[in-house]
Amino acid sequence: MAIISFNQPLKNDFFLLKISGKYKADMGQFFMIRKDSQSMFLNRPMSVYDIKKDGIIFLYQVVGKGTSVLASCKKGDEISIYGPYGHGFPLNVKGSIALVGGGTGIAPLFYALKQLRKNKKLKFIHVYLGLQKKNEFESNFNDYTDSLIVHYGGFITDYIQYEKYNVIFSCGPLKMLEKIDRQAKNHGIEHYVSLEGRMACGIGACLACAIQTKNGNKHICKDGPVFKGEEIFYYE
Amino acid sequence: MAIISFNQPLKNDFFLLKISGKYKADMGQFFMIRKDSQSMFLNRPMSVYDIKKDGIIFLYQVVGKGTSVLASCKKGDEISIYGPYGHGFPLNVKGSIALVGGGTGIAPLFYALKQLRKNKKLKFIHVYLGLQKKNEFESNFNDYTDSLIVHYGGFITDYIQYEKYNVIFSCGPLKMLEKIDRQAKNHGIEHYVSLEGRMACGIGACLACAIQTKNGNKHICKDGPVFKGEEIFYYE
Amino acid sequence: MSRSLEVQFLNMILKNPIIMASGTFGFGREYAEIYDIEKLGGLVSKGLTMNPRKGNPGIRVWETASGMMNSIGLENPGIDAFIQKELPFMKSLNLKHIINISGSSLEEYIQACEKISNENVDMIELNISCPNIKDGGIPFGIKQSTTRKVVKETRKVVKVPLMVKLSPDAENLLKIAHVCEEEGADAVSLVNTFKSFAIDIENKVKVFENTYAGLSGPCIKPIALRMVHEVSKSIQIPVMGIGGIMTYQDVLEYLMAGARAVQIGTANFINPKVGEMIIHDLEKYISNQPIENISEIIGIVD
Amino acid sequence: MSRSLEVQFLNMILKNPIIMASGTFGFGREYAEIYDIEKLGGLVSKGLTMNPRKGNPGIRVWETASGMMNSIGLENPGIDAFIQKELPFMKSLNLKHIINISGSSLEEYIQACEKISNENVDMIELNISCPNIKDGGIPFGIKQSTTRKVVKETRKVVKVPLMVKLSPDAENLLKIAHVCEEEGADAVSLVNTFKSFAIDIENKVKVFENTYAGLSGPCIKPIALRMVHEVSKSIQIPVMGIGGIMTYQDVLEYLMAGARAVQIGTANFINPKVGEMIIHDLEKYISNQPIENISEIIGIVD
Ligand SMILES: Cc1cc2nc3c(=O)[nH]c(=O)nc-3n(C[C@H](O)[C@H](O)[C@H](O)COP(=O)(O)OP(=O)(O)OC[C@H]3O[C@@H](n4cnc5c(N)ncnc54)[C@H](O)[C@@H]3O)c2cc1C
Ligand SMILES: Cc1cc2nc3c(=O)[nH]c(=O)nc-3n(C[C@H](O)[C@H](O)[C@H](O)COP(=O)(O)OP(=O)(O)OC[C@H]3O[C@@H](n4cnc5c(N)ncnc54)[C@H](O)[C@@H]3O)c2cc1C
Ligand SMILES: Cc1cc2nc3c(=O)[nH]c(=O)nc-3n(C[C@H](O)[C@H](O)[C@H](O)COP(=O)(O)O)c2cc1C
Ligand SMILES: Cc1cc2nc3c(=O)[nH]c(=O)nc-3n(C[C@H](O)[C@H](O)[C@H](O)COP(=O)(O)O)c2cc1C
Ligand code: FES
Ligand code: FES
Repeated sequence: MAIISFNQPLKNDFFLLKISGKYKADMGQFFMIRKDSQSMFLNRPMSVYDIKKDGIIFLYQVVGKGTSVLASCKKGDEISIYGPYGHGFPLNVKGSIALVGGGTGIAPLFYALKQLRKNKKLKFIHVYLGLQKKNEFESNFNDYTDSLIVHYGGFITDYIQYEKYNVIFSCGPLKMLEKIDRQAKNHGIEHYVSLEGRMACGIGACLACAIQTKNGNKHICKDGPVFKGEEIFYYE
Repeated sequence: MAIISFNQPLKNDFFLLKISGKYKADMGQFFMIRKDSQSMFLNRPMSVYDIKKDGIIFLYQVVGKGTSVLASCKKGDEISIYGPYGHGFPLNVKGSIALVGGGTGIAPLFYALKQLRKNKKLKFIHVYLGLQKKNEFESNFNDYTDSLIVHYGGFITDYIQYEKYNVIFSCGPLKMLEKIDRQAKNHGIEHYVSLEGRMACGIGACLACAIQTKNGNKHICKDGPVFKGEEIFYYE
Repeated sequence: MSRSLEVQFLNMILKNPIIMASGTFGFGREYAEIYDIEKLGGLVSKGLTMNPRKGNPGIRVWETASGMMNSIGLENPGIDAFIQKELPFMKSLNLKHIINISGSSLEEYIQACEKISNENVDMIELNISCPNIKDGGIPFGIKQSTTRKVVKETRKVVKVPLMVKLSPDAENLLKIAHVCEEEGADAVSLVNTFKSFAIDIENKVKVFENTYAGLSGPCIKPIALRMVHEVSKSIQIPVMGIGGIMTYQDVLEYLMAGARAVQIGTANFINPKVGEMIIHDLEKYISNQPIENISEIIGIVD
Repeated sequence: MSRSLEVQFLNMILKNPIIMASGTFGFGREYAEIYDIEKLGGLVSKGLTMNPRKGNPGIRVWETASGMMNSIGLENPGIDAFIQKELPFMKSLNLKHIINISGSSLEEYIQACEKISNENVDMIELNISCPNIKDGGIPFGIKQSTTRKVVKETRKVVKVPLMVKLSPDAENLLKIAHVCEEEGADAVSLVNTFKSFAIDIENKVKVFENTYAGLSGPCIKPIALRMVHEVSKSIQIPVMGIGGIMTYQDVLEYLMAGARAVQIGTANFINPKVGEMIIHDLEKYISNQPIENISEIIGIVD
């Protein structure tokens, strides 16, 4: 059990949730969290948005029962948290990179951005965010990126200047990831995607989160959530 | 849904829980309360300990799962509360009266004491409390009673000066109530007992809290929780 | 607006598909003091037997994870006292009243049904989960043979619509439902409580004097919903869905699974105004849907 | 101290009665990274079939009130790959390993059992909840006839202890348990998941492509405990209790009801260290009890 330091409502049903304690995680990894409630039995997977000395921060949006329960949390409430789980984005990338996030898929990119800043081999890092509406957290990215493009409504994928990048990290709706992957292939870009899926255990034991890949059944929680784009989007 | 103003731990697993809002109740009535938690499905009956302008106060002891959940409540938490339910102690009593409480049975007596103070026909009100160990709430009774006798361990029933009273209100373990009732009968005292019982609905619909009385099956939540002693303790 | 929640169940027009389940709503009096129960589609009386019953001794309810067990033991005033003291109140309400009948022998069922049928009630719900004392205490509704007997014989004396309430402990629920249909039941309702067990580990004894008790509440919903889905796909007579309904979403699941109306039990204990809340939420739901009447979603999921 | 939790189950001495259930603990590798799983009494492998299986498409898990539904569809690497890649790890652990076997035809069961029995595993758990494709997809464990066939035939080829895992959906659970005993099963474990249903009301479609799915978790405990109590009072062979165990108190209920050991499933998903926690709590419990060994409470409640 850990204690919530804040659970700040943002626009459009987004929240920033901070849980106090010492945490370590690779970028793109996730934690399983749960608040005691009749309406929430299973833990919910949440990507690391940021890690501070005294706590970990998640960015989430209310989409159903479980996230509604999270939204009702207050400073001082107890919360269960397990992790970090999964395999995140590769640290050791080279050249220029774009991070592309859509909706709640934006969450892991902030922590990724901050981690990538430590990678001196990178020429520049651009961030593309697609959202339904303007929100408060976007500006946080400004402090760490060389260029921030935010688009509201429509498709963020239409704005990516693929020719500029050697590597793309993306996270968001499957449709978005697929679009990017097609372009990435055309441009010879190394593409890593972070996937979502319904989970129960979060560690590879229950096989709830199976996905068919080029290399057979994989489990998002254990083999991912980050995969090479080509492993997920392929033609049989 | 109501909001908790405080949930103050006292000694020996007792708590004082205040829920904000406007409440009205007769002495001896109870409310059904529940905190959202995987470990608490049914509401729990709790007698009114006190009512203030801005909220209602309960005195409870942790004895199991449900009361443990209550113990974890904090100021600002949401809680469900339904009531007031049941039939309480009679207001229109005369002469001298003793209130006898054992353990958590003490809870309804504080509110009863304060209500009885408005009854100008009463000569005096004595309070007897039986507890395992010393606690903080006992002294609250001093402000309203003509005499307060508190006994730790053993049987509070051994200390009651029956000859002094026309009426007794008692609440606590059944054994205690029965002992008092026997003496009350001997001394021609009008005896009212407040009973406890496992409940589900709290209003007389589920028939969970049935008790056999001289007048047939009764339901503690609806016909009680306060009964005439002679209705409960009788010889068939 | 509320008109769009109207459903037809046999010959009855219900204001909405929300009916309060037997044993959880008394005869309506207690809840009538808490809210306007005439908003409801209907209510089922607590289980009645020919003769008055005191119910079971000992602990009668026990909390479980998202549910509760009960062993009330059919405490009730008996048919005669009911007809005299409670039925007039139920009939005076502007909602459909269903009378739940139990018995521990075939004869008792027949007698009780005959008597109550003569009172021209809106519907009888036959609770076949009661143990048949002649049959070693096995509930009538477990086996096809005893089910057939009790439905056939009561049908002969019941002149009002007859709905049989199925036990989820039945050996073969689909066959039992078919038997009810064959023997002339007008409808079935399901499910009753699940046979279950609890131990008081402190004292190392069983909790209930009767050993086993009935489980209800949201914990059973996924199983009950499966049963309602299976049964309503395999018989022609209408089905009333019961089990663990707490919210309007639960109601929608039952309707989409094939129930023409639902009953709400345990939820009344958790929130005494749950009926009012659910009807309000259903009204809101339907006003945002591209349908005119809630009936349009009944059985929509194969 | 931990010695006092030792229980004997058939010929096996378990450090404690806590065993991790099939399909919820993989082959132990994942949890071994989280805590010292050799503290456990044992573990059951995920369900294995003769040939590798990809499992079911679509949504595989769904949350319910105090429980979950799953439709994993027996995704597994097949017996051969298991023997090569996973069994050595399981055998290397200082705890009892039980291999869970499934099949969609009698032949598949026999083949898989024979193969795995030759590996001299500690025990085989026969999962008879799998649909028998030759029998219209009705699970083997629903009817006595198919149960008898699969137990009889696998018994012939299994040289290690054979435990049959019963389905709570069985038509007559006590008779099924008797059949297992008669046909030479060394033990039974119960229960597997309950057949259940869920609807995605937003899209007005069933949640699971396979229509029905299996319910597990604390919601089922009262029913599962009743079944364990009934079965263990009516057969001579030992019973392993399964269903909704989350705490040491739940374990005590199962033991008092007659189970000689228990399996923990869904709880592992809620708290990955639940096994360690429960064993710790049991140690504390027994050190405060006037008994020397936990076995003394087994079946203590009539
Ligand atoms: C590895 C991983 C990391 C994630 N990180 C974040 C994050 O940082 N911020 C964030 O807001 N969300 C994140 N998600 C998604 C988040 O877990 C789901 O939104 C949440 O579980 C929904 O729970 P619910 O009960 O509110 O929704 P439900 O009522 O269960 O469902 C509402 C909607 O959410 C979808 N959904 C439900 N569960 C999942 C799931 N596990 N994955 C994807 N979609 C789901 C449903 O299909 C439905 O459309 C992540 C998911 C994964 C797998
Ligand atoms: C009308 C009424 C008024 C009450 N007022 C108060 C009060 O003001 N303060 C207070 O501390 N307690 C009061 N109680 C008792 C309180 O409701 C129980 O202690 C509580 O429900 C126990 O819940 P639990 O889950 O913690 O205990 P459980 O885990 O359910 O049980 C623990 C112990 O409490 C006993 N118990 C459980 N439920 C009840 C119950 N409904 N009534 C009596 N004993 C029970 C059990 O037999 C067991 O010994 C009152 C009870 C009634 C019926
Ligand atoms: C306390 C209690 C008493 C009940 N009494 C009866 C009864 O007398 N007759 C009957 O047919 N069903 C009875 N039931 C079963 C309910 O009507 C209903 O079928 C069951 O509780 C499942 O619905 P639920 O999960 O909404 O409670 C009773 C249930 C409870 C909880
Ligand atoms: C995700 C999941 C997968 C399961 N897979 C199997 C399996 O392969 N074989 C089997 O016999 N039981 C399987 N089960 C059933 C469990 O072993 C157990 O019997 C059931 O979940 C009840 O226990 P619980 O309530 O503690 O989870 C599975 C259960 C779950 C939740
Ligand atoms: S969530 Fe259990 S295997 Fe991925
Ligand atoms: S608690 Fe339901 S009748 Fe008393």
